[in-house]
Amino acid sequence: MMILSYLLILLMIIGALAAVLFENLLNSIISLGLISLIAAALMFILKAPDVAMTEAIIGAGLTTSIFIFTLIKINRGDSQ
Amino acid sequence: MNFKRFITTLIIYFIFWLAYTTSLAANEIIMGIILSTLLSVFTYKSFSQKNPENNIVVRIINLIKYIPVFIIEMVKANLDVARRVINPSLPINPGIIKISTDLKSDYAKLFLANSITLTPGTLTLDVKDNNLFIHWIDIESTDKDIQKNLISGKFEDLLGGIF
Amino acid sequence: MRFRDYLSLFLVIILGFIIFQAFDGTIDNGLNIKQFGEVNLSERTSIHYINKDVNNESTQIIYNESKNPESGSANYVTSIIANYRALDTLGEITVLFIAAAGLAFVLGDHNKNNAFASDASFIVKIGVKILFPLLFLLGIYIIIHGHLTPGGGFQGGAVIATAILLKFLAYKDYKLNHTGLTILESFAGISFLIIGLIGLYTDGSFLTNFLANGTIGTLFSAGVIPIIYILIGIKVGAELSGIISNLINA
Amino acid sequence: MILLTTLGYIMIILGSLFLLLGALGIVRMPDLYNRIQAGTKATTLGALSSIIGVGLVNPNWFFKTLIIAIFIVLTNPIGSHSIARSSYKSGLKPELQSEIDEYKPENIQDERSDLR
Repeated sequence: MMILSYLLILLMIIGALAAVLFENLLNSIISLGLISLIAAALMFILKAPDVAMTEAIIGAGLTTSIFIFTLIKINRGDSQ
Repeated sequence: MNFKRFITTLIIYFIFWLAYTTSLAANEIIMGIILSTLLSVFTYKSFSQKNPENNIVVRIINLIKYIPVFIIEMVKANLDVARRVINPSLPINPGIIKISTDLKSDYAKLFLANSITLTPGTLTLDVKDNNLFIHWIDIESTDKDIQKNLISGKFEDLLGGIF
Repeated sequence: MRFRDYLSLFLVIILGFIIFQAFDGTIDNGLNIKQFGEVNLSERTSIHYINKDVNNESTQIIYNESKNPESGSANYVTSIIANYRALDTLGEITVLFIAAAGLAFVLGDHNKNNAFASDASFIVKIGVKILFPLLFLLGIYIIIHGHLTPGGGFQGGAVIATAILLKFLAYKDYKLNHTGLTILESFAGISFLIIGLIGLYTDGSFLTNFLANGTIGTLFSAGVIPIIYILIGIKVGAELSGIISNLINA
Repeated sequence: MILLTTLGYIMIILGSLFLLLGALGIVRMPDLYNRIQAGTKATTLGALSSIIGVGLVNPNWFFKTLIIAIFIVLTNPIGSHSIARSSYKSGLKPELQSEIDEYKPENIQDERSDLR
């Protein structure tokens, strides 16, 4: 279980770096969703299922979509 | 209010509630009945089938027949993927084809599309009216009837019986 | 002024009277809130907690059998969120409410078009038709079983908001009834406060568990905790759906 | 009981094997559509068999895992269809060896305005 946690943390770091380094904002948002998903898995390993559920639903689901809608709005404002 | 559709919806929701709770305590069952009744009052119109062709017994029998067919096809699909991936020469010959379906109801078309996506070598790109556009990994025939038989032949009758 | 304005004025006056009563030092049954420094803290933290005899309590708490244990909730995270630290939770949902209100203030024009130019494809539309009620039921299940299993108001409300997000993704013309959402939200918030005030009057501290706890592990147990969690679920679900609706339809 | 547990572990291992094959397929296939094909089938059966395996190892959870399986079967093909369709509409041409593409004339109307 320890090794799994370390692997997940490594993946999270990679995801965070990707979120910063991507040129396209959409890719960054999807990396953020990935980070939240892995964080949810880590919370579950740490025996906090309540937090894991919240993280999975809000972090990976709602926040990602809200960011994407915001991105749509920003792009629309640019083009006009 | 269509009573039959309402009851069907209620029973489906209640079965889901039982599976969510995995408990047969009286409290849970009472709560489940109350909640599924409330939810079906609001959603039975969009959830349930408008005019199913068969009665409920035939539909359930067809559903029971459909599940093993579906699972066998899914396992076959995975073996197929494995065969193609492991083979060093990567034997694929992809193309996008159009097949027509006789199914009328929306749910039947949805499940047909999903089944096609999960069966060997095919992926539904789009459904328009009575036509399904399918990405086929290895086009075996250009004849419409043979295509239809190969891709959707196994499911059409069963799905037509369910929905 | 319309009738609604009179009604709200009346409600505010009643609420002010209640709060004044609660802070009034002349009521002599021990329920009054004393001035700073005069309070004996060991009487104030939690009555049940203080009265508990730690040394002689050797009875084990058995799931589905023990009656009236301390907080009554089988999921101890819930007992902290909705009982011991319920005031914090009230603050949390207020924060969420302010966030939603700010977003509605900036973007709240519901007459504009959807962010999408057309409906989603046939498969997505019909799939959402099947998935929406099942996800909704899952959200209700998570909310109602907050005191038994992991999850609760926040998680279940978010699941319900996700179901509504699916509807928005699939149908271009889908619109939420914002008046209804506001009513649900206010109802949940006010009921939360009223439950807190009832606790203040009957047991002497805000948001105390004033109902019987019942058998631990059954659906109708843990006194006031499930009621609070259901209200939180309604509020969170309505607020998150409102945020999504504002973002998409603005 | 020991039989169920063994069966469950076998199913979990089989599921991971299918997931591995799917990952291999995603790496080896030439274009997006073929990759989705490999990915969808493998992840669906892989996740299905792992989750039902978990349900068999721990029979209390069996019905809950069954529900998860139903949701996976419903949503996974819808998601892959959505990805494939939107990439076709946004102009990603499939790599076709036999040049059969009967979807082409249909892609004029109802372009969904996605990002940009």
